[in-house]
Parts: sequence; structure tokens; C-alpha cells
Amino acid sequence: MKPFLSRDNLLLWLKRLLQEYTVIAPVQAWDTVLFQPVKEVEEILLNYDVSALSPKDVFFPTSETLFTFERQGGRWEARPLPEIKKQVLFGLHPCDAHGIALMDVPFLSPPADLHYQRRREATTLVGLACSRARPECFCESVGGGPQDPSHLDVLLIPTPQGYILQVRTARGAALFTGFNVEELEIDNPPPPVTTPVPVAGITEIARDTFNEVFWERLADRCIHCNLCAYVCPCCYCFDIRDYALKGRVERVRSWESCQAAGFTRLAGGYDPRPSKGARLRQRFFHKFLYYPTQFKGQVKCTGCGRCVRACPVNIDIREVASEMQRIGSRVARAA
Amino acid sequence: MKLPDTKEVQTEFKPKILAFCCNWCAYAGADLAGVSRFQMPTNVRVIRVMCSGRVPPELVIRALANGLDGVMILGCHPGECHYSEGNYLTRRRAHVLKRLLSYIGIEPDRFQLRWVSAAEGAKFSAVVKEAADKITALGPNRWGDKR
Amino acid sequence: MLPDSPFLPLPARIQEARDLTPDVKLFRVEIEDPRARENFRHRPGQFAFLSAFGMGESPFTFASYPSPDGVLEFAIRRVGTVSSALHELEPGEAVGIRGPFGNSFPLEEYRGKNIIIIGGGIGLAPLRPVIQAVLSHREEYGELLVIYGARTPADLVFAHEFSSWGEAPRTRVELTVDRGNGDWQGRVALVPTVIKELKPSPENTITITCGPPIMIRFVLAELKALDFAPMQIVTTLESKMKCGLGKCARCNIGEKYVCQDGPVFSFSEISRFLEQG
Amino acid sequence: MKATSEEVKTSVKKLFEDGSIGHFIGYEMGSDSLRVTPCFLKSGQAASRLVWNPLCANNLSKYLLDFGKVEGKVGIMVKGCDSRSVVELLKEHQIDRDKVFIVGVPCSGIVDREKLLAVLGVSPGEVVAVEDDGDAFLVTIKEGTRRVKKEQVLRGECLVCRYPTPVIYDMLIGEAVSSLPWVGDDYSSVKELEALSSEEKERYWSSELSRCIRCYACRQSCPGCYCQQCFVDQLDPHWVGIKIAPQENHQWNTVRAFHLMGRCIECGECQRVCPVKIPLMLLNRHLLREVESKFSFQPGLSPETPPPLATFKPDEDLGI
Repeated sequence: MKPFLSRDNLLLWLKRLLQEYTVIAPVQAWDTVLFQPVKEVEEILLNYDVSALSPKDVFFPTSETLFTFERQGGRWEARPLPEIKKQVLFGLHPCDAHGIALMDVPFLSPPADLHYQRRREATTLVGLACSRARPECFCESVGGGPQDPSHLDVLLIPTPQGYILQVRTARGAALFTGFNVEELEIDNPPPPVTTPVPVAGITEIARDTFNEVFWERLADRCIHCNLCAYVCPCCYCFDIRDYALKGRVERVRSWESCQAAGFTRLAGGYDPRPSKGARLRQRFFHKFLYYPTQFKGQVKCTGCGRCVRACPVNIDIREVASEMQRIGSRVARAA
Repeated sequence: MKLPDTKEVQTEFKPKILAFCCNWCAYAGADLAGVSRFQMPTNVRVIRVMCSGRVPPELVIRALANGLDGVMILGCHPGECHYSEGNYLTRRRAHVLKRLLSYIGIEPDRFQLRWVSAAEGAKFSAVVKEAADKITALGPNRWGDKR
Repeated sequence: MLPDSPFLPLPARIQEARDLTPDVKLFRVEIEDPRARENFRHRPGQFAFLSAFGMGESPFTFASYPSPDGVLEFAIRRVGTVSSALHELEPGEAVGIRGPFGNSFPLEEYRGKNIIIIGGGIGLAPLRPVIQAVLSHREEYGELLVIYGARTPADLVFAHEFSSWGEAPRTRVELTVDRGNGDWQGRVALVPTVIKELKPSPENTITITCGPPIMIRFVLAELKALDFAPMQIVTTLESKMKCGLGKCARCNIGEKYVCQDGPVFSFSEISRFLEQG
Repeated sequence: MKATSEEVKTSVKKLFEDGSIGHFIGYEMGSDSLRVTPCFLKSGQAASRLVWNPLCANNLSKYLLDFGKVEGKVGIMVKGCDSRSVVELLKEHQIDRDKVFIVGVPCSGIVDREKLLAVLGVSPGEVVAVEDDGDAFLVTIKEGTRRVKKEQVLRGECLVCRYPTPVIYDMLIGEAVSSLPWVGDDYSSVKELEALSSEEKERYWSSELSRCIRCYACRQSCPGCYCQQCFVDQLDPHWVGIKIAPQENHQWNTVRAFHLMGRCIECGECQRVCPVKIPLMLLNRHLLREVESKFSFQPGLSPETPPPLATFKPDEDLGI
């Protein structure tokens, strides 16, 4: 017997949530899918493949005011931060939850990033398992899975009859207090199968591919449009600048991409990473070598395939991974 | 319920208007208007530029995006430009900019290009007053209230 | 409640802003809150983010050895938006400071060794705390040789301190400029050529270099020619930073983060870097 | 489409062999059967990788800016719309005419990948190939082939395309296509929006532009946007900040549209790459219509005619 929610019960439960929480869910925006706060339950898409942007901006917004300083007695006083209302991030797939978990490591390790932490603590993650895999999906090759509940408070697994409910944390259970959840004898539907991508062991061989001309040739067609970093659920580079307003200064943090032209240019104009190839290599090395080395964990990729879909010139991380492995094994054989 | 007199409601709203005046004609016209005590709306800020052609669209768009209620460019009459072609180029640029702005929701009256020569002090204050009235009638710039 | 975010700068005040050269100013900055000033202990080689409110914040290396009164010194060249904004500030105006960040020169390991300081232009500023540390514990270190060059005589920073350094025991200061002018009697040569001329011996010696990347490259070649081992060649690298906390992942050179693993690196580490910056 | 991949391969191979080109910019198949990617060839043998099919959406002309300093001529494959951006680059002296060998390929419509998948109701993995077949596309899928009416699955820009045949070329592969049958009154959507009231227009664009995350992919993909430092990256004067807020989003999208006024050749790359699908062509085409009617000027047709804002007629009446 498994906890179970029929479709109507799910909608009923969501209506109840809306009274108490801000609910952020996948909605149709023109002809693309985005995570946005919803007013009515009907807006929520329960059967979408993948959203254009990942829900990372719920915790790491496209831009946020870190501080508002006001001039008081010749000093700049920081005003207390606005309060974050409790909210529910509903309908994210396991790969997006995996992305948030990958961002937790840098942002929450001491000294924790307060701005990210406050949003994380105020948000409950209710995930939706995938019923279909797109060809670009490869979450199973990077330690995830279409029904992987590991980074979620609650996971809903869609079945023809309704949704199998997996409540995994106290915070997730709190969403169901006073709501009767049925029990049903039903087994999990077979998870969709994703096409494997050779990511295993890539951290060990990545170093050997560093000086290969492959990176320059790959970058010939790159137009540095920043999409790969902006749509990625676990890219977290940012820029910080001040806004000078009347008697008030706002320190604003916003997304930035390692592919942007001035990303490493110093004030004097010197740029240690001037070439297109070096910039593109930085993206894949941060994912496959630098992040796993710095945080001794898995690779910084969730296999959601958004960068494959978004790239206007079809630079495909799956092909890059296979090429890196091929070069790695060639170098190993030669050594 | 007594309907508030529209005049009285409007007077509360003081539009913030920017006027780029070309140094050779419009700015001189403004001086003349001031010297001859023509009555001028106070909420118009004048910025002197060497030629109406100097005003790039980025300035106008930035002003409107930052909540200004109206922007004017006042230059020399066609044919009288100190640099001979400045105002011709501005005329085309302003025409297209006005069309672009109205296409995205900024009422055409919020951006005006007018010709004022150095001797037309009266025309300067009339033009500015007319613009201020029209913009006041339009109400606050909708782009502005999202800040 | 005041946000205790690691990005929140401590309120501080510019005590003094003195022109060292036409485009470099020495700022003496004092943290407002005495208790915060007390436990703001930095070590030579570390850096901090200075905030020019309304423009932004940038990382600057400390230009002085920690002094009892807790006043921090920064030599800042007017080159970017934040540095220019700082140059506009008058003494007494408020700034913000965040830090100290990064590793530092391992001075304990240098005990008993000869120290060669090789500076280029503004690059002397991050090395000055080392000079001050050695001079204030003079007997613990061997010979101190300061080789310092700048583009023109007017660009030599801390010129008013050269004589006092030179007079210290077992200490030598060798100055040079790329282009001399009217009343400059000293050497006119590039820093790497001065090293070739002086031929310092690598025997029990540590060299610390800081300057424009092109200078570091040629200094490295000269020191290698003089059989200095990579362990004996130490430098402090510069990189564009936004957090200083190992979070924003943008200051990396290869898998090393300049803000945490650096900015001080020995060439034995740098030679193993993937990315030659 | 008339020209086939084979014709393109043999022609380009010959161009390498008779020394007319030292480099070639073209298309090759991408990482799945519905994706095409730009490729850069240096030899005749590599020409076998070239393809020409209804998936070749990219406008390759901006890559010419990277080939300024290479020795020998650079060959490039251009559709009708792409050729007009080559004309614009020539008019603005960004490329040198005799360093470029233009291989024109008349185009009769490029497929919009998402529309095709929706109309066919299949997952991307099942599509094997897409070919041009007159008034429809012949789509080979795992269980056989399907014919799909072009109008249902064409890209937005191709539905209103007036220049399917390249306007400038050194060699044309395949017969010219004078006009595309489905192209009617091509400004209908623009006129519709123009008819709205100011308030409705403002609400429409404010909601569309609220999705903008300022990734600037529209700028990076546009052949007309090649400034060394874009005005949004300038810090002095500081035109646009980094806040993702209506104030900045309005400024960026409005000024970008203005900068393309009289220069945008409707290749649609900006809208294709936009991650949040903002209808940027609706913005650009309004100005196109304005310039066409007021100054009887169309961009990208001849390198000699000066851009509309760089010239004037002293006595023209623009209602000012």
C-alpha cells in the first residue's frame, strides 16, 4: 500500500496550499514553460517535458538586491533585509532538484550565503517525476534519475490513476497535515529510460584533455550567447554592482556567464582567458573537474539537456563528454 | 459623490519633462523667453546640447525608462542648422523613435521634436507650455510606476 | 536584524589619502567599530574588498604589515570604476571593507633565509608588508634585497621609504625605471635585466615577485637561469573576483581559486597549474 | 529547395581544388537528426561533411567577422535572408568584398523544430530526416515517411519571407526561387499590434519584456550587432545596469530595436535563440515597415544605398 493522491485530490491539495504559501510552479508563458508564482491552480502544468529555464532563480534570482544602504550621519547603514514569505516550489523534475542540491554546496558551506540560505529555508520542494524522457535527457548518467527523490521534500510519481506520493522530509510532511491521503496498492510505473552519456570517470581524465586543440575547434562556432550558463540548473556565477540612487545605494547581484566577453578581464584590460576556446573549456572543466575537485563530490551537471536544446550552434555536452573520454583514453594508451 | 474637478486632479500631477535645447537656436530662444518674462512651466528641465543631432535615442529612451513623463528635443529650423545637416538627421531619427516608442506603449506626445529659432522666445514658451499641458493630460508615464 | 551576510562590508572611514604617484594613492582606512577593528587581523599577502558605495567593491591587497592602531593601508592605482571612485573620496568619507581573504606569505618558513623582493610598478604594494615584517624582525631573516622598477621615476611608489629601507642592516634597495627623465641618476633598465646584472645567488634564498604579468614571465625566466628552484620563486597573482569566499567560482586559474588557494603561490604550484594565466 | 546536399558538396570541393577559396563556412549535421550546426572547412575533402536541408536555420554571415585576417578567400553558404546580412556587413565596411566567395543557395522554407514535432506528434528521437518536397516537407521517421504541409511547420520568418533567393552571390547552386507561395500580407501581426491603444501596447510589451533575463543571446546571434563594446557593457556612461527589472529591460530591448532600424534583414535569429521566446521580430518588423513606407528603403538589398538614418532629403515632410 502506498500513499496516493488522485488528480482531483492533488488539485484540492494545491488549492489549499495556495491559501497559505506562495506556490511557484511550471506555467505556460507564450510558447515556452517557465517557473512562476501562480494565482490559480489551473495555471499549473502537470505534464510538461522540461521548462525553458530551471527553477534555480527561486533561490539564486536573475538579479537581487543584496543590500540597500542609506546614508545616516556620514555612514552607510545597511537596512534589514525584507522578510521572505514561506513558499512551495512545485512540479520541478528530479534533475532540477539535483541542480539545486549542487548549488547548495558552494552557497551553504560556511560562511553561508545568507541571501540564498534564507530562500532555501523558506521553500519546500515538491517534485514531479518524469513520465517521458527527451533524447537530450541523461540524468541517469550523472547520478540522478527520472524518479530520483533524493533532493526533494516530496516526490509525486504520475500514474494513469493519479500520483504516488513519497514524502521524504518533515518539512514535506508539514504540507499534508490535516489532509487525508489515500492509500492504494499500486506499483511504481516503469521510469523512462535516458540515453547514457559517458560521464563516469571523466574527472580523472579531464586534465589530459586540457591542452587539446579540440577546445579551439569546438569554440569556432560558439557565439558566446551565455545561454548555456543561464539555462543550466547548477551554474551559479554572478556579478555584483552598485546602483547609486538618491541618498540610497543598492548593491545588486545578478547572473553572469563564463562565456561573456569581459568575464575575466581585469580593470587594467589584461584578460588571462582571452580566447574563445579557453572560455568554452572553462565551462566544461568547471563542470567535470574543478567542481568535483573543490567539493569532492559528483560532477556539476544534472543531465537535464537544457544546454543542448538552448545552444543555437548545437554545442552538445554529450558529444563533449564522449570526446573528452576518447582523448583521455588515447592519452592514457600513449602514456 | 462630487466628481473631482479634472483640472484640480491634474494640477496635483506635475509631469517631469526634459528638454534638449540646441545651443545655437532653441537655447537662445529659451534665454530670450526668460528675458522677456514669458510664463514657463517649472517642471521642464532644459539640457543644452550643441546640436539637436547630438541627442542619441539612448538618452531619450533611458529618460523615459527611468520614469520621466516626457522628453522634447528643440532644434533649429531645417536649413538654419549651425552645422547645416544636424537637424535633418535628427528629424528622421526622431520620427522613427517616436514611432518605435508609440509601438511599445509610450504615447507619441511624450516625445516631441520641435523647431525654435533664436529669435522665437514666444514660440519657445508656447511650445514648451503646449507640450507640458499635453503630457500632463496623459498622466504619469506608465513605464515609470513600475520602479 | 542587521543582515550577517558574508557580503556585508564593515563600515570604515578613510583616515588619510596621500598621492604616491600621479595615478596611485595611499589610503589609510580605519574600521569604525573598535571591536571589529580589533579582531580584523590580516597577514602579509592577504587582500580585502573595499567598497566605494554607489560604484561597487573591488579586491585590493593590504599594503602594510598589521599596525597596533589597526589602521589598514592600501595603495590603489586609478584604473577601473571602483578605484577611480575611491580616488574621488576625501579623507573622512565612509567606505566599506570586507575581508581579510586569501592565504598569505608563509613568513615563518622564510626565517633565516635571504629574501629578494622583486616589484614592478604598483606590484610593490602587496610586497611592502613583507618588507615591513622583515625589517621589524630583522635578526630573524638573512639578507634583504629589494629590486623595484617602474615605468618612470614619478611612478615609483613608496619612494619616501626607500632610504629608510636602505639604511636598515643587511638590506639593499636597487631601483630602476623603464624610461628615465631629467634628474633621474639611477638605473634605466627593465627589472628582469637588473636581476641578470645583479646575479643574486639562489643559496638559502626566497624570491617574491609581483608586477604586471609580462614582467613576472621574464623575471621567472631570469631566476630559472640563475638556478632558483620553483619552490624559491613565490608570486601573488591577480584575478577578477566578486566574492573572495570561494563561492562565485570565477577567479580560478585551472582548479585553483585565487581568492582561497591564493593569491600567494610558489612556482612549484603554478607550474602544475593547468591554465597558464 | 532544389539544390541538394550533393550539389553543394561537389561545388565546394571544386572551389577548394581550383583555389578560389581557402576556407568555407557551411552547415553539417548536428548531434541529432533534427539539428544542424555551423562548420568551418579548410580543405576539399572536408566538403563531404556539408549538408543543405530544411534544418539549416543559422545565419552564418556573422562568422565572416572572425575571418578578417586569414589569407585566401573565405567561402560562405547563404540563404536568401543570410545574403542580405552579407550585404549589410559590406555596406557597413565590416568585411572586404573580394575576400569573400558567396555561395548562394535559394531557399524554400526552414523547419521550426518544435512546430514539426508538435504537428507530427512524435518525440525528437523518432525523426530520421527532413527533406524539401515542393509544397511540403518529406519527413522520414522510424516507421516510414510523412508529408507535412510547409505552412504548418515553417519558421515564423519563412512565413513572411520576400527574398528566398540570395540577393548577392558569386555562385548560385540550384534555380532561383522568385517568391514563396504562402507569403501574403506579411505585416498583418504588426498592423494588429499597431492598432491597439497605448495602454494595451504598453501592457503587452511590459509583460513580454518582463521575461527577459538579459542574457544578450539576441545580440550575440544578430549579424547586425557587432560593436566591440555594446552600450549595455559600458560603465562610463553607465546606460544599463545589471538589475533584471522593467526599467532596464525596457531600455535594452528598445535601444536594441532602434539600433537595428533600417539594418535588420529579418533572419529571425534573435527570436530563434531567445530562451524565453520574446517576440523580438514583432518589434523589428514594425520598424522595417516604418522605414519601408516612410523612406522607401529596404535593408540588405544593395551595398551602395546608404542606410536611411545616415541620409535625408531636406524638404521631406515627416510631420514634424
